Amino acid sequence: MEIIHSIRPLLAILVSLAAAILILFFGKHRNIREFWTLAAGVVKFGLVLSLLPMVLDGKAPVTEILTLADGVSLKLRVDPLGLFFALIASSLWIITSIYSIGYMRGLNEHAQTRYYFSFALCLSATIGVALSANILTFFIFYEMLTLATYPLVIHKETPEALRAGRKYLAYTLTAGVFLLAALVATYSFAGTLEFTPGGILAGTADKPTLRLLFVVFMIGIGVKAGIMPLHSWLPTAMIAPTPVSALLHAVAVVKSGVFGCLRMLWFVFGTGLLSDLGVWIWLAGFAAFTIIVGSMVALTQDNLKKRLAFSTISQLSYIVLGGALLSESAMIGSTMHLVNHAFMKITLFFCAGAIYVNAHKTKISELNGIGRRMPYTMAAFTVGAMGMAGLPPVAGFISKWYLCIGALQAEEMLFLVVLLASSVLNAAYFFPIVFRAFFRKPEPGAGEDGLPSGEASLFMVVPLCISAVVSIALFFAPNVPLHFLELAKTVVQQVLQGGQV
Amino acid sequence: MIHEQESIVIKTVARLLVPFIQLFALYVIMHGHSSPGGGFQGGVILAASFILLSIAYGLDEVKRRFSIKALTVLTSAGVFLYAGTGVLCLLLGENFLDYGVLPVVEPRGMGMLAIEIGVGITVMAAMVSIFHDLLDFE
Amino acid sequence: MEFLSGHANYFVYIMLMMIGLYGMMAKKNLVKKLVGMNIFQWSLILFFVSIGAKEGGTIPIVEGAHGHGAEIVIQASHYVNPLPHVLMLTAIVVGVGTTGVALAVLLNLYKKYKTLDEDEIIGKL
Amino acid sequence: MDHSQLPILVVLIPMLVSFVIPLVGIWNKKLPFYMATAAMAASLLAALGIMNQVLQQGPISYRLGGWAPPWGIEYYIDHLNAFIMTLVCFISVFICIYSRKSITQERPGKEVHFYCVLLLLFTGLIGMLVTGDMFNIYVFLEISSLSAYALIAIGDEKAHFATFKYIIIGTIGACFYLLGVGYLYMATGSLNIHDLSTLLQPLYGSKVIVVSAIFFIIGLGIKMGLFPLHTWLPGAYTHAPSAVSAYIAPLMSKVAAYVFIRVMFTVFDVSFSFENLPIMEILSWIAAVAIIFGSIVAISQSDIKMMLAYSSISQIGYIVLGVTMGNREGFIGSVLHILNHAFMKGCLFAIVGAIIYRHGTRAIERFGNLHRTMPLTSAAFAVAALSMIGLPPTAGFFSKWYLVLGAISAGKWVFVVVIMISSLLNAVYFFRVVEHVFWKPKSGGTDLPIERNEAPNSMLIPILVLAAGILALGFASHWIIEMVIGQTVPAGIL
Repeated sequence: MEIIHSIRPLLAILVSLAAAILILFFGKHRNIREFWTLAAGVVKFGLVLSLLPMVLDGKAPVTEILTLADGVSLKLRVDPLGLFFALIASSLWIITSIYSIGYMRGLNEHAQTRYYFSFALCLSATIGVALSANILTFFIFYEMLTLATYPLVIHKETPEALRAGRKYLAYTLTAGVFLLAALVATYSFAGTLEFTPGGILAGTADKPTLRLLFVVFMIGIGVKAGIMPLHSWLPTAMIAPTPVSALLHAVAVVKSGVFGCLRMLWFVFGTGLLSDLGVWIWLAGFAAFTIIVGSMVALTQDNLKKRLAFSTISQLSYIVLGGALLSESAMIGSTMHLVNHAFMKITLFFCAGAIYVNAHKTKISELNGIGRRMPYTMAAFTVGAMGMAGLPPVAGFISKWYLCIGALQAEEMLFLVVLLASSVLNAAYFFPIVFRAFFRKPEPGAGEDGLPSGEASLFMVVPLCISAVVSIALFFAPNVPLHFLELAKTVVQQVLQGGQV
Repeated sequence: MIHEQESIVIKTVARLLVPFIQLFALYVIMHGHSSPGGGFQGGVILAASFILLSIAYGLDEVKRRFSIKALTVLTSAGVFLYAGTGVLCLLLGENFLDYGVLPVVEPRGMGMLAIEIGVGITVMAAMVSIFHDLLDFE
Repeated sequence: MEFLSGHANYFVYIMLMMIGLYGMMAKKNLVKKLVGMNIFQWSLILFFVSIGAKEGGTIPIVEGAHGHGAEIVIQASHYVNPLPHVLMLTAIVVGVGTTGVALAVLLNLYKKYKTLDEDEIIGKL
Repeated sequence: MDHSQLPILVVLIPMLVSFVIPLVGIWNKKLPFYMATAAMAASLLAALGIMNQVLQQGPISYRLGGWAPPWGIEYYIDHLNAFIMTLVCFISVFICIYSRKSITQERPGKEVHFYCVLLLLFTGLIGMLVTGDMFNIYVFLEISSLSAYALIAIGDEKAHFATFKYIIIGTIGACFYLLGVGYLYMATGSLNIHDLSTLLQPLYGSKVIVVSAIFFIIGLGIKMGLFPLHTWLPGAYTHAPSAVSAYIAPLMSKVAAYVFIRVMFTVFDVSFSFENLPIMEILSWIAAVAIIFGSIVAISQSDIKMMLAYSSISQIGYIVLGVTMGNREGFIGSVLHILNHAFMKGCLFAIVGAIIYRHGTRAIERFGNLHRTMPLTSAAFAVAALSMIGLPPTAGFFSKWYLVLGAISAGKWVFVVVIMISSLLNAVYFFRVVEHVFWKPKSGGTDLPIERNEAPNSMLIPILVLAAGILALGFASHWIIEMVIGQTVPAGIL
């Protein structure tokens, strides 16, 4: 890979930091404040997009900011996997911003300035996570993300929200400490922290130590990725406003977790070392367990957002599973699922938020007949649900297809069964909602007043329709316009080549 | 706490002793640079004479003649005499307290003497004011 | 026995030190604690002075050396080592200062609580 | 004036000014503050000059009175003490500016004496840093301690008792130090640090040396508040006036830690400290216990000053742990932590002082709505708290990074775990405060008034400077290590 020095990766991070300050500054004027949010979103997306041609050419834009320790600097590097994630995050931020405006105004929420401020910080951190060139930089942005998300989680400031916030912090900070220990150990073993396709740890310590290190890494990263049994902060954090949940679950936090997981698996340990150590099977086992159990718990939830949360937990483990299976197709599927799941899940959350703003319903059992009043919203929800279940013509099918092929390639039939079973479970917990919404009459007792007279505001409906359409578009043309599939394939090639060396 | 006492014996003995004590104190201070003794010991002896006075004649009497303000000034002045000598050496281009450069006869001895006097004054004033403060407490 | 007499200064200073320590730890009256602290300090001073002492030694000043040692002071081995003594002068000053501050604090404590008993003061805190 | 006199000036200026202050104070009560600040600023300039000289030419030796060591007192300044001296001067200047309003409000009428004694304390600290003579260190140690006793005694209603406790325990500490000096003197006949380090080489087998090392450790352990000798520390930090806490907490224990490093690594050499004695091993376990103990006790406090005081105990543990690890990374971590912790604790105690100044409370429960009335102070608190927890990119993270690295290089995984647990415990008690400051749900009338009531500028600016320093030090840490701290690592530590 040819390295070129460019300041654009840094700019992409600074844009939303600058926006955060401007937002704080214009806190009293909501139109200006929200203008900055949107403007920063667009500029950031533009910047990330401008990196795409370089990466497709096989170049790697690098920004080295300053040295943090011997041989480790605060360094950004755009490689295909990082760009892949950055594209997802920055594109979804625009949509989420528009949606947030509708949601926050619709509910007349308090402390909106703090909300937009933290939101912008969050996105800076996410892009930082995506573009970091070494584990220390990654860790810095990762912790920044934790902190920036905390005000969002406790936005309501009720005792319950504070409790959720405390739980969130307890989990993520503990994980952070594990990650720190792991990364210091990596540094002292390998002498470098650079993400390298194929890993840096091979041959630096004896096998038991490396296995231990792997466990510590996975505990550190697994909390944000929601791998069971480290997931329990995630449903609790559902107390946050819906756009936050959408962001948390579809884009920033948990995706950073799984993204980090892939980074550690492929760029720190490397495929060769993983199969050498035999630890991949442990991770795959945990992931498979999470997929099944997460889906089953989702079945029992009546709160719509909680159900979505457990669905997230189970879907994220697809990505982890794909990452751990170490076969080419599984890895492609896993990478693709990053983007597919992001768009599908954000659609679902947007729908849940729209229903909440418009009808003040949070329970699934209250949704009878709502599809007749909010047809676009529920149509989008249906698209998302189909995607989750892996049905064509929604993007979820593609990633699941690759994952299944990958499981076959790896000759692990058990995981194939898990994937298929999970699809069935997904269908089982999503389709009843769709069915209720469209085919059941509203409860007679609730009266006609219980349901809204029409759709939520355009600020909300347009974003959710866009994300639903994108979810479908990603099925038909996964390469247009952002070259997601091509990027994913490049990533996997890199990693596998690196692993052989 | 301590007020004028009736005891004529104490008063007379104190009156007789104090000058001798003070003279001895001055001797100890002045000889500090060439024999055992020095500013600190001399200062303490000097202070003892004033303390004896306040025990015999009462604190108020001593305070009238030797006010707190004067003690404060003396405490600082002693230090300045000390540090001033040192700084003078600095200004004359040598290290701090390097008396060799002082423009007097037998500079080492004289420099040391200046310092001993400074120390003596400070110690005396500080001891007396500690004693005053402790006794002044109501 | 020779060991005992040869190291008498050590035993004295350690005993004093222990007495001081005992005073500081066991006494309930704060002034007694302070006295204990002083004994502790003085024991150290004694120790220092004793390590500089020399039987039959004289002061290390050439001109006008007093008394019996005047004719032999040129030889360094006849001096008492003056340095520990000089150091202790400073240590004594420090000790006086500490005692002064401590007494001032005690006066204030007494003014506030009308007692100097540790337990009573803790009870009133 | 040429630069060769800087080592004496850095001590002399504050000392002289501190004696002028009572004189000036007789006719003007306002001037002492400006004089004290000016004196500290002058010392800061001198310290920077020294630093510059040391960086360019290596260690400086200054002979007081022109007597050559080992007879005369020598001021010896190498990278380590130049660095810590600059730090002490820097923090002092800002805390001194900060103290004006605070002390006028808390102890009206005492300003003159306050600044006199504060400068003496400063003189003591700087003196300990510049001097290269063991006994001189003792003298300055006692100067600083005596001034600290006096300053703490003017605190709140419980301050006198806390001060008395501190006097007793502090004096024992100083005596033990002196005893250590005495034994070294007995064995070698020298008091000069560098002279000692050569004279001691053939004597390491002797029991006298071992005993003196133990005395040093006990004495300095008391002075820096190392568990289990810390009992004076919480009361002293808590009940002192807020300006005094903000001055003493970041600096005094750090300078004592410096003396500890000096004694263990310059006077004694590394091979003695680590091989002849099992002491370093024991000390590192003690430090580990201190870290955990301080954090756990801090969690249970409802008084924020008490909480910060216990957190100091655990942070001292970090410093000792790093030093006793016996490798380069750990040592760098310790020295870096001296720097970082001085900034963090100074900032935190200053913030608490500002809160007391405005709202008269230091109970954590009463901090609700603080972010509305004092937004900038709250933000500074958040930064300092994050740094205490050790989250990047604040300064605290980097010292932790080196400490963990040191523990791993030394192969002591237990200490890695200890540092990890401790940073979680830190998170527990700091986020409790942060929660109260920023998000406490309204509950009855105990919250602070909502209207904006920020600390006065003379207090706010030092707080913000220290908070900005915490962030800046984080980014500059590698640079600082390369420039200075890397040079301080004693020979023999790999």
